[in-house]
Amino acid sequence: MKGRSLYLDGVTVVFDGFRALNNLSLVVEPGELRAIIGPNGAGKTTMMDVITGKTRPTSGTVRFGDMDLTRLDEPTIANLGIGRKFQKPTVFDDLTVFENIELALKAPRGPIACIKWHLTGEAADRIGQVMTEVGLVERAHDPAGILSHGQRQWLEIGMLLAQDPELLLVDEPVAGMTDAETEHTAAMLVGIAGKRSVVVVEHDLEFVRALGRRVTVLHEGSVLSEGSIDHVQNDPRVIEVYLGR
Amino acid sequence: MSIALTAPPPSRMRLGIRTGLIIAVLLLAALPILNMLPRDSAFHVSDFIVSVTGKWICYAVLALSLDLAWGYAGILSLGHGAFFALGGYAMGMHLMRLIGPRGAYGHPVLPDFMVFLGYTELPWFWHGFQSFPYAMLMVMLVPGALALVVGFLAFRSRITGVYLSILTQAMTYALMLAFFRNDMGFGGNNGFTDFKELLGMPLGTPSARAVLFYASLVLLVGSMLLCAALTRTKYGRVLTAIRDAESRARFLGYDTTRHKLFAFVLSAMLAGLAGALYVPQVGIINPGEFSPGNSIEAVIWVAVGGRGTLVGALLGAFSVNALKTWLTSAAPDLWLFALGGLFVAVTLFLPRGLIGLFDRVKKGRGA
Amino acid sequence: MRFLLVLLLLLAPLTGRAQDAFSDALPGLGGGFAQQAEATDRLGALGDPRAVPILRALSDGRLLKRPDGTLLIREGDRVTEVATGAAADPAGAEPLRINNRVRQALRGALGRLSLVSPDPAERLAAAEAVFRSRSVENIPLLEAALARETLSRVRERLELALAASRMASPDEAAKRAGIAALGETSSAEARGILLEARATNPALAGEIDAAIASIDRRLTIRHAFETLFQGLSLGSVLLLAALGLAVTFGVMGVINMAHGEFVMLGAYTTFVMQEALRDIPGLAPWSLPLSVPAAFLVAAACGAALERGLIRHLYGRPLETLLLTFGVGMMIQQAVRLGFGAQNREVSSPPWMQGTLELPLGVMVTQNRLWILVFSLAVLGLTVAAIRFTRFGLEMRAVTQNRRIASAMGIRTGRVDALTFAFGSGIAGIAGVALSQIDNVSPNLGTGYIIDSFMVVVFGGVGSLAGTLVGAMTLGVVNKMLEPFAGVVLAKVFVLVAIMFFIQRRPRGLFALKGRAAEQ
Amino acid sequence: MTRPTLTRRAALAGLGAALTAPAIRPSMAQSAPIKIGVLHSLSGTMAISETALRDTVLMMVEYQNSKGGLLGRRLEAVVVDPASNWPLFAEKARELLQVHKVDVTFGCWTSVSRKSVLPVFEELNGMLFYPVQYEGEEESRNIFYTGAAPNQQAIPAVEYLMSADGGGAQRIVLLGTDYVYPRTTNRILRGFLNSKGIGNADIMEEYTPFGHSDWQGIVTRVKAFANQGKKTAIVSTINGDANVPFYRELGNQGIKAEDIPCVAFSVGEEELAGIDTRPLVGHLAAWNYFMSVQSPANTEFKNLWQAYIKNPRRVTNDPMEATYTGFNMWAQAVAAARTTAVDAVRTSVIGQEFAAPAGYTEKMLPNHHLSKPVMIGEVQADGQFNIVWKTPTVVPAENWSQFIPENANRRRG
Repeated sequence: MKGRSLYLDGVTVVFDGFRALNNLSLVVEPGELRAIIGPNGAGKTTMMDVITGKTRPTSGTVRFGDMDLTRLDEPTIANLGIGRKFQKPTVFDDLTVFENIELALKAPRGPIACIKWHLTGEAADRIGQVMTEVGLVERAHDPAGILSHGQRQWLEIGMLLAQDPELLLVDEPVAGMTDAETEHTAAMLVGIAGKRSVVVVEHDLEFVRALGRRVTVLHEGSVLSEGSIDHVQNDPRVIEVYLGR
Repeated sequence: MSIALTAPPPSRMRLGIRTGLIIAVLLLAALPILNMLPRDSAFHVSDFIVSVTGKWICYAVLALSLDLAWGYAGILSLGHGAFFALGGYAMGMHLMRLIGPRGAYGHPVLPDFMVFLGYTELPWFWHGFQSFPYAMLMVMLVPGALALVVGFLAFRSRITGVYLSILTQAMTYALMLAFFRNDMGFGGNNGFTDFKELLGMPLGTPSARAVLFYASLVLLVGSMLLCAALTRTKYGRVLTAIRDAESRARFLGYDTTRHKLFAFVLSAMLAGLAGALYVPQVGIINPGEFSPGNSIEAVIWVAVGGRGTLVGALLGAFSVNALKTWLTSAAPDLWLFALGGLFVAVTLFLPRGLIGLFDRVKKGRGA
Repeated sequence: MRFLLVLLLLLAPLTGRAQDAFSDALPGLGGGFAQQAEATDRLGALGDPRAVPILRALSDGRLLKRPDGTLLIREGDRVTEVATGAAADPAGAEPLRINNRVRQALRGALGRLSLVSPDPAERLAAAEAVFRSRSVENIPLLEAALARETLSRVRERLELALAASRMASPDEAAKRAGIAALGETSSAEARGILLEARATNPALAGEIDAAIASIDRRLTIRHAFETLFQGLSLGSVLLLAALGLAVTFGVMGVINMAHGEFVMLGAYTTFVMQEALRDIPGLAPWSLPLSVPAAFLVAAACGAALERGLIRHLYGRPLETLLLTFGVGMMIQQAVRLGFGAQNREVSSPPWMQGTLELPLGVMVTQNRLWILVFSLAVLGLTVAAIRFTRFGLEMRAVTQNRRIASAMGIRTGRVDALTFAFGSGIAGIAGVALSQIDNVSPNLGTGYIIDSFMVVVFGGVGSLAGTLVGAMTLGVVNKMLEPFAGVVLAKVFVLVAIMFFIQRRPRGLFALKGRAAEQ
Repeated sequence: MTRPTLTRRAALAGLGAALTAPAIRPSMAQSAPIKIGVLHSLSGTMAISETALRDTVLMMVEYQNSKGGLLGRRLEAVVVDPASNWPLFAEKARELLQVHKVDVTFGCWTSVSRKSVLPVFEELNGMLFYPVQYEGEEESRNIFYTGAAPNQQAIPAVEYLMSADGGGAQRIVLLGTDYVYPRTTNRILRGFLNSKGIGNADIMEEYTPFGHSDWQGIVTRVKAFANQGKKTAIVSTINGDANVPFYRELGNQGIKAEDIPCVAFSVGEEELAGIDTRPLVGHLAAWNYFMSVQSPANTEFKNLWQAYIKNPRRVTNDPMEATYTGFNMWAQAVAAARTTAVDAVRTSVIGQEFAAPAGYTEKMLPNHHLSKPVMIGEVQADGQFNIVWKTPTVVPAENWSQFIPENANRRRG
């Protein structure tokens, strides 16, 4: 797979005079797994919104390969191969687990295509594979609305996998998970990286440490520090931001 | 793995509904035949019942179309009556052109209202309506085009929920005001009446009533099958997904504007067809059909029946209208209390409508 | 008729020669419409002040005629004979009826006769009446009146009346003076007089045209201001109707389709107050102001009942609330129809809300509209104050912004919800008091305002009272500006379509809350 | 027994309601009552006008029964509510005729409601008495029109305005609600005015929607139009609810009847009951009946009404009188025909004469319209009308106006 890199340069987002992102620059190479940490209000979610087209930057460039993401809307960006998992798991409650993954499965997305679409054996296999991967085979025909919190997180990750994206944006994937689940998730994300680029936003430093990759610290909308987990943990500015108040 | 490969088995509930529907359709289909029986027969059904049921069938199609937009795609249109009325007007224009020189003033081309309002020639948009295929095309195209424009602008700007409802309400209100103007060339407040024939068949005869009744029934069954088939495809699931979490669907790569637009336009066309069959049966179309209250009532039929189920829309349209027909005669001063009370009770106690009630009772029994 | 003649003959020796003409004219008042008009003209020309009470009585329907033709005059409970002044028995006497022709004559005659009245208000009215009746004979009267008159506003009117009367004079110079004086005004009536004169005086056409052009310049400005006022007035009605909705919908997110019915209840409260206070002398004139708190309370109580009884079960489901309140609206409307009847109810306007007020530049504004404009701004001010500066307002804002935290801080959110909804409904009730002054008090009153109200709130920006104000006023003014060109209906349709397009551009309205908070 | 599932029953529920309805069909006993259909809106926008007509019919039914009914049979009213909804009018008309099998129907107010039920009455050969003044241009063998045709209201009123007594108007403002009655009436009036030498430059015509409430702009424009040096008058065909705000604006902008008289064709005692009439004294209305008419028949009518309604504030008006007259003519025709059968009564109604409360003997003409007197009344401070002019004799109705040129080549029969 010929990978594309994600490239943010000088991105600024202003809401009503408040600078949610301030001249943020960041590069994620193909196949890289990048963790992003930062205190509340550091601009992590806004950064994801900008990449996925939900929010238009006030100024700056956002590119994926040679595509200018600031001109595209969410579905187009998603179809370019950028998948996103939300902080609060959002799945389609009225649909079953199977159907949720079916919708995420890479396929033509237009209305007519959806009407004509029928479940091929290949597609069913792929859905089964994803459900196995996230451990939800048993619940295939249960509506997603009745799943537990952890299962919903898994389902959403499964949907992300079914989308077969080139770049995954994962927002706090282990919030509310048990330790075992957290470990499993970390392992899985590491496994995914390499084939695809992954950006993980997380509070949980232990989890970030478990990932063991390059870390970016955001603060007040711009990059405060970048490097290995040990490097950033010893960075006085980071200590100041995390502990100083 | 096999469990994942198969689609879920149809529930007993669904089968029950299907049988019920088939019986209901057969019973409906029998009405015009029973109407032909001698008057003193115990099974004789009066013209009134046939004509009023024909009207309800058209309402049921309107409810169905609304359920597709609201129950599945989450577009609560408070202006669906406008599509219904536009379809009706297109059909009305055809019927007016068919009157020809049989009008009171004997003008070969102009309808009566144009003659006494002093028109000297037919306005341009009236041309072509003498042809039945053209009129039928317009019955679907005009509501469809309006839905396309309004829907495109609204969905593109991410106008959803309450805002969309108010917007569509304003749409039908503006149309009502516009159609009330006599200068528009649509007969103003009086609209169109005094139709003579359709497809060479004189209106107001039992056979014409039966033909229109069956045409409506065919439309109803056809729309039901279409909607049911559509909602069972992946497209139906995409609509449900959009309804429940639109932004999630967008991040999955679904261009929700296009999907909603498709459903909305289709729904508007169905409503237009319903309106087109409604007009020759009630014998009048006028701007009152655009009144916002009518559209809200249609939403209430769906809510009473149970939204997002298709069958609920039919159930609601038939039961509320039957109740209204009965009460406006049985309790002319009090029927608004009964109907208003029903709406309140259903929203409070039956959030899933009558269908939900049956469901609950059934579950209660099974347990 | 013969009897009358005999009566006149009997009376004649008792009165002098000047009084002969007076007494001769009197019986004509009891004749047919044409005779009445003629007799009135004669009495006016005589200039005898004794005619004033008689003509007033005829104008007010207090002049009675016995079957034998005797004219009687009623003053309160006292009935006297016109000719003798002796007390008389009104039994069998019928009040004399008049028509517009007689009314016109009466106005001219009374005007002429009261030019010398000691009451300045009467003189002003007289000048106005003479201006309208304009005849050559008035010229000397007006000149005499002007010589005595000291009050400038009465002088102004008298001069105008003089100018108008001069137009009827055969004297060229007098006409020229008249044209010049009329040309100085910004009065549409003066323009009418000039136009009329133009047809009969081709020699003066040039001067008349110049005078008309000069009036037209001022009239254009005046009309611009009047259109602006009318737009603001329409805006104030929209504002009143929408303000309650801006609270219940804008702040609480509840779609209340019964909002219009609360407005209607407010109007009916005004009616009930008027009837209840009708026979209480001290309070009767105050029934309208007193209706404001009463309507607020009635509508607020209904609102609170609706919220506590029904709506609170549906929070977070705005669309269901919409359907529920639609049903409630149907029931309220029918209940009022059964209780009060389907017919319109009469709510009369107090004197200070009737008539027209003349502002500088000759701009005419109707008093009731002006009051409603002022009233709507006052209600807006109070609403803003209640939300900004009271404890209740603080709690309301807290609950709106974060229900859970507000609750954790000890705010009883249920009570705040009920109060907020009652508050919004109460404002709707107040709107009903104002609408009772310009619209029908009927069960359908509210239906006509509900959609406009929603449009105002959405256009202005949900949750922003400033937006509601600007939205309402903009819609009002734009509507009135379009009206002369497009007609009433199309103007409204254009405005609706424009709003629909505007909402596409700015889904959150004029005064949108921006940023993250607004995204939810 | 196989138990049907509940869902199946659910699907049948709507249908069930439809099927049980025929069971209501009455069994014809020997002295079955004569059924009188009452088809007036009791809710919605038209309830404001139509409820009084419902009451009038009910009053007449009660009164007729107190006199021993008709043909020895009792009268029974069947009241339905078509709710100001025009298709519902057609449905209810069919229900009255087919389900309740009424012998005669009194109903409708607006033209559109009449147009909506007309095909039903023709198809099922029913009989409808329509009591409201209307635009004419219609004729149906199943409808009897007891209100005025345009020549019995509009044209005499305008003639009056142009006369010396009426003020000698030379410029006319035609204000109306935008629907067929004002449009047609104004077209007829324009033809009439042109024939009297008033050109189109001296005619202003403007239409407003139903329930229009903001009259500021229009009244201002009327004032401007009136100040062009010619005596101006307003002819109002404004309907229903819109009148109250219109007259309020007229009063507040100081338009006095002496300067610009306004004659209305749709404003009667009932409408004035909702307005403070003191500023409006002298404005006019043209009708065929006023409550203030002095005649023994009117005294009887008003007494009957008060005895029935028991509310001194409730007034009588022209459409009520037309309902009353129509009912009496129908009753006379039934008595004469000795049956309620529609065809027999139809022939027997024509030529019936009745001493109407208007103070004249009115007659049902072969064109199904009445000959009626025309009266012009001035508004008084007490909300009543002072009759300032009336025709010396009754005027026969011309439902096809001579001022509409197309009527020349109208198909007859």
